[in-house]
Amino acid sequence: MTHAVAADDVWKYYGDYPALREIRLAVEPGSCLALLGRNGAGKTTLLRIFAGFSKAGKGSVSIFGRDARDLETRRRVGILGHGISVYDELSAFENLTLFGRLYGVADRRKTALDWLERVGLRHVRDGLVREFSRGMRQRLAIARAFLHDPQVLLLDEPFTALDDRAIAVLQTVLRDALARQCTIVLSTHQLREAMELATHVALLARGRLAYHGERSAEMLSDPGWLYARYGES
Amino acid sequence: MAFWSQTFTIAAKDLRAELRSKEAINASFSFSLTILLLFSFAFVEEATIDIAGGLLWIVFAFAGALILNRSFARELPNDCLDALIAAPLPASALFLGKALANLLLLLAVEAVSFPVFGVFYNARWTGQFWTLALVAVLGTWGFTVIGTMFSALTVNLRLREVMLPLLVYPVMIPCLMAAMKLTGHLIGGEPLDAEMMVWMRFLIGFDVIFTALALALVDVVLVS
Amino acid sequence: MRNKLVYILGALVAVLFVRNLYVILNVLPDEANQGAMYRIMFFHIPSWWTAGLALTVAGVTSGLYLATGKMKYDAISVSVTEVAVAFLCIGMTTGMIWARIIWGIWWTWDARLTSALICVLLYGGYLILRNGIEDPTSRARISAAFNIFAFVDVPIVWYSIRWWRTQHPQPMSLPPEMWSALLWNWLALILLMIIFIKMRLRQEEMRREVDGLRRLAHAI
Amino acid sequence: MDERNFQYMFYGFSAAWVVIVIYALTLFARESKIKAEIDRLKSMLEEKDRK
Repeated sequence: MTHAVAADDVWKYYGDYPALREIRLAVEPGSCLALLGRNGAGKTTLLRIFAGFSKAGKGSVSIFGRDARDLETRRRVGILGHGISVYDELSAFENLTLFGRLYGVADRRKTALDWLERVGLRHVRDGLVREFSRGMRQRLAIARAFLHDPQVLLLDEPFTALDDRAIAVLQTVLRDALARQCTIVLSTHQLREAMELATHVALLARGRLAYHGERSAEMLSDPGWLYARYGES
Repeated sequence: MAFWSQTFTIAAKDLRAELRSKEAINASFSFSLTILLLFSFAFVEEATIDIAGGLLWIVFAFAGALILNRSFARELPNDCLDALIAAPLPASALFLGKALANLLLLLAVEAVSFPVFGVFYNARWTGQFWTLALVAVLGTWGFTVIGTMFSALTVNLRLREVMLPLLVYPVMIPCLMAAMKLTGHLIGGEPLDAEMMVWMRFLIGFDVIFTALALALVDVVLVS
Repeated sequence: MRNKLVYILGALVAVLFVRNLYVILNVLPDEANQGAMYRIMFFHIPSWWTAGLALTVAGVTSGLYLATGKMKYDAISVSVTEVAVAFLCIGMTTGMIWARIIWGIWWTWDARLTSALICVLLYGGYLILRNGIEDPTSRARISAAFNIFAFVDVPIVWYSIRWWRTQHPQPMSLPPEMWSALLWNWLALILLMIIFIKMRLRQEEMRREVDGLRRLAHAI
Repeated sequence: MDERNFQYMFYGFSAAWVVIVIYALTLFARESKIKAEIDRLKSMLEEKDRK
C-alpha cells in the first residue's frame, strides 16, 4: 500500500549548509500531518520539495509512489503557500478559469463559479483582484489552491494572518478533504486551529527530524510540550 | 495536445495581464518612437536610409528589452511563479507561452515602428514586404527567446535589473547582426542575393539552436 | 602537497618556454614577406586552441553541474572559464598586434574577429555575473546555464572562417619543423593553464571555507 | 634573422607575456586576500569561544 506522501533519506543543501538532513517520513492516505519547528528548521524547505518547487539534494520524495515533479502527480496536489498566487490584473473568475484550464479541470466555468460561491466571492466574480481586500484575496487563494479537487493538500502555515471568515472557510475545506480520505501536510507554529486537524505530528529541529508520531491530546493542550521533550528548548 | 493548449493559455494570460496593466507596452512604444525621432537629429537625411537596418534593430532590441525584462518579473507579486511551477504543465510550455506573448507584443511595437520610420525618413520599406516581414519575425523570435530565457534565469536575483542587460545583449549580438544586415539590404528594395542567404541561414540556425537550448534548460533553471 | 606539485609544474613550464623560445627565434628560417613577425603565430594559435579546449571543458562541467547538482563541477567550470578568458586576451592582443603590421589596421569587423570578440564579451559577462549573486546554489545554477548559452559561440568562432569570406588566414599546411614548434608551445601553454586552474580551484575551496566560517560566526 | 618588423614581434611576445603576468598577479593577490579573510574569521571565532 503506497504512502500518500513519502520522503526517503532527503538532504537539501544551500551551498554547503545542509538545510535538511536525513529526512525519512511517510504520510498515510487520509491522515493530516502537522509539521512543527522553529523558523529556519527546514519546514518550508521540506514543504517546497513535496510541492515540487525544488528538488531534494540527495534522496527522493514521492507522492503516491511517483516523483513529486511528475505531471500526473502535480495534477493531484493542491498547494497553499504564503503568497496568494493569483493575478492582480485578472478578475476572480478569470483567475479560477485560468488555473482550472492549467489543471485540466473538466467543467472549468461551473467549478469556478461553485468555488466562488463556496468562498463567498460570487458577488465580485468579475472584480479585479487588485481591488480586493486582504480577506477576499485569501479566500480566492483557497479557491485557487483546491479548485481541481486535489487528493494531497500542502499548506505552508495556513492559518497565520487569515481573517476569521477565511479561517472558517479553510477549516470547512480541510474537514471535507479529510472526510474524503484526502491527505494533508501543513506546516504550522503550534496554532490551535492547525493542531486540532492534525492526526500526526512531525517536529523538525535544525534540519533533522526530531519526532514523528501520532498527535496526542497533551500536544494540543500544552503547545510547548513537544518542543521541551524533543526539540532543543 | 495538452502541451499546446497549456502554452496558449499561458500566452493568453500574459497578453491579457499586459494589455490590462500596460506597464511594459507603453514604455516600449514611447521609447521606440522617441529614439526613431532622435535618430533624425543624429544623422543627415540621406545617410539614414543606408543605416536603416542598424537603426531599426537597435530600437527593437532596446524597446524589446523593456518588455522582455518584465516577462518573468511579472509573476513575482503574489508569488504567482510558484503556482505556475507547481501546476501540471511542463516548464517548456510555460516558457513557450511567455515567449509567444512577448513575440506578439514585440511585433506590435515593430508594426508601428516600421511605418513611422517610413514616414520620418520617407523610406519605401514596402519594397520587399513579405521577406522583410519574415526577417522581422525571425529576428524578433531570436532575441525574444533569449530575453525570455534570461528573464527566467534572473527572476529570483536581487540585482535582476542590472544583471539582465549585461547578460542578454552579448548573447543577442549574432542575431541582431544578421537581422541588421538583412533588413538593411531589404529596405533598399532588392531581393536577397547569395551573400544575404548566408545571413538568412545563420539567423534561422541561431533561432533553432537557442530555442532548443532554452526549452531544454528552462526546467533546470526554474526549479532550484 | 598541492603546493609542491604546482611549483614542479611551474619549473617545467619555465623550462619548456625557454626551449620553445630558443627554437622559435633561432632555429626556424624567416618567412618570405612577413619577416620576423610570423613567429607570433607560435603563441597566437596555441593560445586560441588552449582557450577553446578550456571553454569546452567548462561547458561540459556546467552541464554536469546542472545534471548532478554537485558543487565541485561548479568550482571546476568557474576556474576553467576564468583561465580561458585570460588565454582569450592573449590570443586577441597577439592577433591585433600581428594585424597592425600585416593588414595595417588594429581591427576589422571580420567574421572570425567579431565572433571571437563576442566570445570575450560573453565569458567576461559570465565572470561578472558570478560575483553579482551571493547564494552559492543559485549562483552555480544560473552561471552554469549562462555558460552553456555562451558556449554556443565557440563553434561559431571555429567555423567562421569557412562560413564567411574572411581576411583571417586560412588553415594552411606547414613544414614539419614548424608544426613541431607549434605543438611544443601548445604543450607549454596547456601546462601553464593547468597551473592557473589548480590555483584558482584552491581559491574556490578557500571561498567555501570562508562561507562556512562566516555562517559559524553568525550562528554563535 | 630578418630585422624587418622585429620590434613588432617583440611587442607581440611581450604583450602575451604581460597578460600572463597580470593574470598570475591577480591570482596571487586574491589568494592572499582570501587567506587574510580566513585567518580573521578564525581568530574571531576563537575569541568568541573563549568569551
